[in-house]
Amino acid sequence: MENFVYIALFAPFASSMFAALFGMSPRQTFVGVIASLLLFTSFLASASLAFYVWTTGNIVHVTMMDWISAGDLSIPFGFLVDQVSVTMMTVVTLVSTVVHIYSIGYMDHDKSFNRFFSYLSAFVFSMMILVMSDNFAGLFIGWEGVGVCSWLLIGFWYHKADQSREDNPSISPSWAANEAFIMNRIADLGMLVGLFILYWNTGSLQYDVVFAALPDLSGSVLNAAAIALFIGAMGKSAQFPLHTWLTDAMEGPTPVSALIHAATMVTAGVFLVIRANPLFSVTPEVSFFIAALGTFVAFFAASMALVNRDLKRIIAFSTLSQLGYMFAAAGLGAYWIALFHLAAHAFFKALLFLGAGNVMHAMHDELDIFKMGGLKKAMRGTYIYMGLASLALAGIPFFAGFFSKDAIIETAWNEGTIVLWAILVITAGMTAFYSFRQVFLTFHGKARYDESTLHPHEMYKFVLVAMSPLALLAVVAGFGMGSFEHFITKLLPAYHMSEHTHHIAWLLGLIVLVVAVGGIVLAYKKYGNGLKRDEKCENSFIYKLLANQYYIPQLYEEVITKPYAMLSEHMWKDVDMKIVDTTVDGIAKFLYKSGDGARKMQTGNLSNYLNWMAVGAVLLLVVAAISAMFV
Amino acid sequence: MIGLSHYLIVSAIIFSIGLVGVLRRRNLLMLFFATEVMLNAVNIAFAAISHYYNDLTGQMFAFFIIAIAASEVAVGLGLLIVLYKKYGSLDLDDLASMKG
Amino acid sequence: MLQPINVSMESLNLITLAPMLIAIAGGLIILVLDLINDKLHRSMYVMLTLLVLFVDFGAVLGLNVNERGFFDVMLIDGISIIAQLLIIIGSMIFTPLALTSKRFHEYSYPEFFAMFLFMVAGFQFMVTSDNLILIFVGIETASLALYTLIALHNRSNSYEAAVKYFTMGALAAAFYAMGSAALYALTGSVELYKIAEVMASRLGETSIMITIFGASMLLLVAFAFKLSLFPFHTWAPDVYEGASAPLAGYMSIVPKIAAIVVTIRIFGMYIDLGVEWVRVILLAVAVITMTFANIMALVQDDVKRMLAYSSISHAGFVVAALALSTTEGTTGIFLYYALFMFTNLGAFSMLWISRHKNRRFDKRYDHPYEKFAGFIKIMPVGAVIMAIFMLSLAGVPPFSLFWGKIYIMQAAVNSGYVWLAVVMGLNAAIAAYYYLKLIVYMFLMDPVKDVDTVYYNLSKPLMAVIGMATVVTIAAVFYVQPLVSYLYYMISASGY
Amino acid sequence: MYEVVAFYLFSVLIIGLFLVTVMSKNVLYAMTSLAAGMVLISGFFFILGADFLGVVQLIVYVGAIMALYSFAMMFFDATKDIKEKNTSSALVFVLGGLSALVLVLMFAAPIHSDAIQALYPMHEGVGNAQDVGIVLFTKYLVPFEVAAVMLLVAMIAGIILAGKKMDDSLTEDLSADDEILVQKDEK
Amino acid sequence: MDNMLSILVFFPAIAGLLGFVVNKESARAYGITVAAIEFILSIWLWFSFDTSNAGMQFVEMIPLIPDFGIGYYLGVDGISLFIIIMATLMTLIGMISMSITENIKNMIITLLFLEMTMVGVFVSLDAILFYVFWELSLVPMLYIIGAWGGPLRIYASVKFFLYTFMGSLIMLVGMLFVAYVYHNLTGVWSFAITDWYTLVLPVDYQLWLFAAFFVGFAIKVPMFPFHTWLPYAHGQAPTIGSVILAAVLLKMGTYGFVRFSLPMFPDASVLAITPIAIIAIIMIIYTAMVAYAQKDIKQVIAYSSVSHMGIIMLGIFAMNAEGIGGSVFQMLSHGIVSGALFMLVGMIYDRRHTKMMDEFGGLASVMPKYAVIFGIMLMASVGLPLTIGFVGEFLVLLGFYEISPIMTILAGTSIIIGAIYMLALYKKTFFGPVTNEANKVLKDLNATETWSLIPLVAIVIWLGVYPKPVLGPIDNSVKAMLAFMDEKAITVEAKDIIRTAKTKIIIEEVK
Repeated sequence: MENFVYIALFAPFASSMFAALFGMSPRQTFVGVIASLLLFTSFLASASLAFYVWTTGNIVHVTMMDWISAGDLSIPFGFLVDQVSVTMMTVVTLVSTVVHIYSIGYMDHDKSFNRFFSYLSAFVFSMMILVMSDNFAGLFIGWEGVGVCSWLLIGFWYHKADQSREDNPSISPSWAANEAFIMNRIADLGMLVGLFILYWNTGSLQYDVVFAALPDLSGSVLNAAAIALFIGAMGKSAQFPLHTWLTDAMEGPTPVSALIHAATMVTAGVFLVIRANPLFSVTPEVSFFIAALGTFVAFFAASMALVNRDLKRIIAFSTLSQLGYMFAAAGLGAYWIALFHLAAHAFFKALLFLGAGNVMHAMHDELDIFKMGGLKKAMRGTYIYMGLASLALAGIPFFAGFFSKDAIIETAWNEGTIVLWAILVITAGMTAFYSFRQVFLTFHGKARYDESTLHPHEMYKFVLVAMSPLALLAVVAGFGMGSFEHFITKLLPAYHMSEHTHHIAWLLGLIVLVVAVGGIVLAYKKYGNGLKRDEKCENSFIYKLLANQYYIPQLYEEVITKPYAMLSEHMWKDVDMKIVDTTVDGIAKFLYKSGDGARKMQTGNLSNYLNWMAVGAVLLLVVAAISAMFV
Repeated sequence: MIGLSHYLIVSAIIFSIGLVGVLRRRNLLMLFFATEVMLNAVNIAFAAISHYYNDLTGQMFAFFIIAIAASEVAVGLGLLIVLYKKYGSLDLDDLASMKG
Repeated sequence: MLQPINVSMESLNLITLAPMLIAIAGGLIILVLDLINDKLHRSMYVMLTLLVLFVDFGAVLGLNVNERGFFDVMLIDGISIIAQLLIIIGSMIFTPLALTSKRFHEYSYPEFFAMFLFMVAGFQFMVTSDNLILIFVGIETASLALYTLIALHNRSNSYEAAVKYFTMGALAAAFYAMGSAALYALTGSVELYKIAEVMASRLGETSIMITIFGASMLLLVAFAFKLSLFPFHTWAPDVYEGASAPLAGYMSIVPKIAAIVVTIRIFGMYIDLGVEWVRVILLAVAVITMTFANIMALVQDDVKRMLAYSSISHAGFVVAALALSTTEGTTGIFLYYALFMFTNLGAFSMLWISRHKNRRFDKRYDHPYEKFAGFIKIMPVGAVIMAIFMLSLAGVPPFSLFWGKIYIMQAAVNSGYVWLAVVMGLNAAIAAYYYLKLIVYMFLMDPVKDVDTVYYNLSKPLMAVIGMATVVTIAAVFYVQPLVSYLYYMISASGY
Repeated sequence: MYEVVAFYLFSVLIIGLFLVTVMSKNVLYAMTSLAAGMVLISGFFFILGADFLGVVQLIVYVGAIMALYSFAMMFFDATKDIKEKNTSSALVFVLGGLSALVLVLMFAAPIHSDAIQALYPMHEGVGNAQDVGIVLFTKYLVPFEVAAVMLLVAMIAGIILAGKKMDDSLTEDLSADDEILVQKDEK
Repeated sequence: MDNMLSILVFFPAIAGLLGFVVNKESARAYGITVAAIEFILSIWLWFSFDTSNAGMQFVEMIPLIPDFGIGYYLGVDGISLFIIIMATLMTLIGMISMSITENIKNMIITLLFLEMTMVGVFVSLDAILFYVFWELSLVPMLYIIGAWGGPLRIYASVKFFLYTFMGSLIMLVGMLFVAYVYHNLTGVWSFAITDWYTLVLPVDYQLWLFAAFFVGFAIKVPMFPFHTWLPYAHGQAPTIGSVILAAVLLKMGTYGFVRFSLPMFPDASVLAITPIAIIAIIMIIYTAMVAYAQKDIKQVIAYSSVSHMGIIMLGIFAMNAEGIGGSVFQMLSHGIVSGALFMLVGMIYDRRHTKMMDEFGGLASVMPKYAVIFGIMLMASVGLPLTIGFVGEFLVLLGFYEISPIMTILAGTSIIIGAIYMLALYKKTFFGPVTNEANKVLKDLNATETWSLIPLVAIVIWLGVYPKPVLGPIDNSVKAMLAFMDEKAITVEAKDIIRTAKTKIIIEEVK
């Protein structure tokens, strides 16, 4: 099985390197094909590992080599394939394979086609390290690796110029890339601190050693570690207040959004919480905070999605919102449910994004859903895919999202956190509304674009075919919930609804369903037949607030970015140049000036010299006389 | 009675007079006079000490001081002459081409 | 009635006089030769002088340590031998510098070389006696000759320099005489060993403290003048500027070695007697001197004047070592001068080879910094050598002066004067600026004009002298050990 | 008693004469008073029993040195009043006063000690010149000879410096090379 | 070969002397060959090095001034070994990539002498010898900056020289005092560092001496507020000067702390942890912010150097093997990375004769290879895992966390603000449309440039992925040093804070 581990891990790496070889040459289709094949290989290896773990219940643990060893610290490159990681591996490789194939079509006309595959595969490699590592440091490699790859991919179209925030809320791909990287880095610091706490208290960064040592640690240490790690998770998973980068990241090519900003990278935070569940389960306060923050973000993001006009941003906000759900579940202790929702969400969200990519492709990169409409006819396949994905997202029964989301909401009830439950329910309604608002505005009604110049057409066939596994999974994944629970709870703590909740589960489900369907109906009423703009509503404060993302990006710019730049400028010009350097030069100048002053003593006039001599002599004599009196 | 201190004090006063001369004279020749005054002051001291200690060393010293004074005058006058040829003046204030 | 005096030749120990007699005889021979034939070329006189000095050197080497001679007037102790050797070596380096490719006024006089030898004899007398009279006569012999040598360069600056030096020297002589009178009054003797004895018994008399202190200060004025300590240094820059470059270099070393020996004898005695106050004054003067001279050197526009101020600063450095009054400190002084001699004379020789008869680069100065701009492009080897001298002066290891510096600093640390070592260090850092300034001009700037005329005065003998100085400067690390042990042995043998 | 009178008389006279030397504007007055002061100093020497020294003082100072100065004075044509911008500032007198004060303090201290034994005592009944001669030609023979060399140096120095050869300077004389260079500059 | 180190030190110097004879046109080839041989020698040194032995190896000892205890005493251990290799490597690569044509012969000779001093500093085990090389290294650098630098070159070079010179003189006094104390206690003069190690000094002595050494080292590092010479030096220096300055010369300061301050003054070092950590944090944050405000690419990297040196300083005072080992590793990493970055800036400067960011933009489109290598170095500079930059930074922060979590968090902000200025630089220079006409015709890296950078890229990744061959020996020696410090410390606090590793270390007798 070890070989499969390495194949799963290094096939994407090989793919990346292979594509990189052609990174500077013009588009070569075979690069994409080979990359996709290698990814598929990785998927196959992951799947067989999954099968192996599933059937035998054994876990595979390999150590490749030492990485860092200094002092008592020893970090190997070790890889662990257990129930959790194998789930992630399978999901990641599956979605990425689809995205790779999709990209062959989508990036067809891009001159940096080869480079794109190199980045994309590198990303998958990082993600695989992240999920497979058997220690926190290895996780951190992947953690940073995905950060860099996302930087590369968001900034893929680096040559675009900066725009003002009014014209483009994300300013430019390169700006968005930097924002993403830096936001992530802020969180990474927290993560690092978490690592340090764990190391100095347990003497290792290996999961098994760390977790085994947890019971001996004091509450404050555990809390500190949990908080620090969660800060790390907040960055990757774009939790409030580090969320702004995720929507700006939509500047990247759409396959990137599908892969990174929906299915994989952003779930890393959730993965971390799940992975470190032994830690989080002994820190109930932190866990509750996670749940509360998750719930808040779920609602918060959904609210912004309600009014957004940008196709990709709506989906990004929904991602954010769903990540909130996952954190809510994980925070409430239902780790396996969180993981299940993570997997299910990966499928339908990737599908949604890829569908959005098709739309963009057809609309020549137009993203404003107010300028779309009526695409149903031209793009039937995409319409079906996106409809299915939206249904799954909205949590309509028997689609994947229904099972997982319902379970989360049920958990919230079960834990007695009624407020969280209520918010999650309302959010479910909002989710349904904005998903279908977007579907209706895009596909239904009349065309709002200039039909004389734009002739929307469907994506390549092979792309649609490639998307089909995702569509299939978006529909059926939910049915695997039971067996998944059985499989995963060998590792993760099982979570059982209490007797009481169990009794009213159908009622809870019904409430959610009603709210969700209500959302869809509302969306249909409003947008089913095309766009009806409501000036009054659009001018209302709430609408503007939501449309401007609660003015948070502006706030960050005003409170952090600009003052930082200003402070830096002052530090340089006023402190460094005017104080520090001037002091140094001042000392030199002082010496030089005193030399100039002293020079006046040397008048060249002998008489003065004689005076000096006499002064010196008399002074010495006087000093002698005075000191003689004190002897 | 006149003691050693009396002579020494006279010597000190004359020495100081010489010093004042050195300080205030701007004419080189006059300045040399002042240095002679100082050396003579020292001679008085030596002779007096020699007398009161009944020791000849002081007289020796005074004797050599006279010799030194004579040599200095020779060299000094030689210098004065070349200087005067060059500058046409013995004023110290004219003698300040090097400074700083 | 007086008894007839019987003096045995052995007790006179005439050998102690031999070195000076050789020098004086050499001077007389030159005078006689000039009388016989006045067409002889200066090169002959130069070589003759060298030979005399060589014999002189041999005579000094042959002396035994700690001997007295000639009614105890002569004193051959360790520092006297070392100082004589250094004086002779310094003179030997100086002499061939007369063999320039251009003719200069002073070398047209055979008397120049005679006077030079008399001067060397004067310095030798200064260091080989502890009798204040002989010291005085030695000082004056040497000084009067030196004034003349300066003036013989024969241009208005040299007269001015000579007159300034002479006048201030006369004043200093008066102070010396007065100081001696005071000591004589205190002890009834003018011989230092005797003075020390009597003084030790009189130190308890608090009422005469003022005289004891005052006497030391009067003498300090005289030697501070010779050593160019603040505020008695004012002559130094002008005299160095007015004198020819080799003589200026010579003046920064040999007279100072002679003066420092006497200073060690007098003030070392004071400090050893426990007059701590004198040490404090010496330290204060030394510190002020090195700092003050350094900051003045910073602003100089002329390399020679800069070197003059730097020499003053180095003198301060050395006097600080003197004030320690330990064997190591004293060893440090001589080690320092031994190393400083080659480097500094080398540096002045470099100025000498670049000396023009007219002031081509500046109206006022012979050696403005601009003259050396881009020297590396004109004369790479010369520039490198000059840079090595500068770095050595700045105390950059491994060049010679660094070893002298750390030896003295170590001596300061060993005597508990860590602050002094720090002050020395900081001063070295300030000093680095002006040495560096020349390096900057030579290496980092472009030549101003007439690139081919900088090394105007170069000749083979000068090249030999400079080459030797360079080698000695660079290879210091290899001979410091034997040098230090020799010096240390000689100095500790004579009880300093 | 006469010693006291002589001492005070000489002291006052010498101080007065030297003050004239130092303060007078006229070279002639200055020189004359200097010479007179020196003569009086030799008087001190005679009082103090240093007869030989007194004679030497008269011969060397008054005879030789003053004569030299007179010649020099004639050379410089300095009989007329010299215009000096004398710095008769307070500084000079403060310094002079202070030095006088301190020196007087120094010498007014009870320096004289009977414990001090003369190393070269004067002998009773022997003339001062004889005494001096013996010490000078035994103990101080070396300084004496060195003083001879010093006088030789001074003589040579005086001759060379005042000599004609100094009128033209080889140092400042532009040799042929220099002239070529000057021409090159002008181009 | 017992005299391996002497050969290593003096080979370049002798080659430099012989270089005077070499023809101008061939000087460059000569220089590269010599540097390559020197590099191979240093690699050979590594292979002959016994990695399991934590003590000094290849020891040579010839008394120079025995009366004074000054000797020619060389040796190398895990801490210095790799810095030497880095020095030879950077000299070689710097020479290969050098674009200077004016006075090339002088440059080559100067570089060879500089190489001697650099190697000399790191192999000296005698304090005076160390000092000799330390001071001597200033001279060639002065010439390099002053002769081939920018418009303010003279000011910059003189400032560099005087500043460091002043500091080191204070250090010299410290050295002399140690020797004095050693003499007092043992009756023997010695400047051998290994002898000094055995001195157990009272705490107040330690503090004073620590301060004296601190001045010398801190200016060289350079630590805030003694850092202002650095931006000038870098800003004005030619590329090769910046490369060597950043890669090697700055390391002399931090190396000094490891070689002298820690083992000689363990108690004072422990007492100094807080002040030094505060200064280090100021360096890290403050200079990173200043770097962000820069308009000149080279200045950004210059200030970033200061920031990174802050990390190194912090690690040295972590007093545990993780931190110190990490610091030493970070020295290498910073050497390679900043060296490469300076080379990269130099390459663009050669093309456009400007280093201002405003002049650029969109270079990634015009010069993709350049952009890729710059990007890799950038990522290494911000400490991305699997690049060389991460290992050191991670270990330093990890190590210092044991001393003070709060300070570690503050210092850890370097990973954020480091990213801020570096990414801002990258964005302004490489991203966006190509607006400036002059940039549209820029040529991408040529073969020489590429091949001089490739080895660095390879090292960046190799040591990022597999640092063990380097980190192992470093770790060994650091552990030995810590064990020794712990044994030597006299105060209880120091013994508490100095954390010895649990693993056993082997120290063979020094010959």
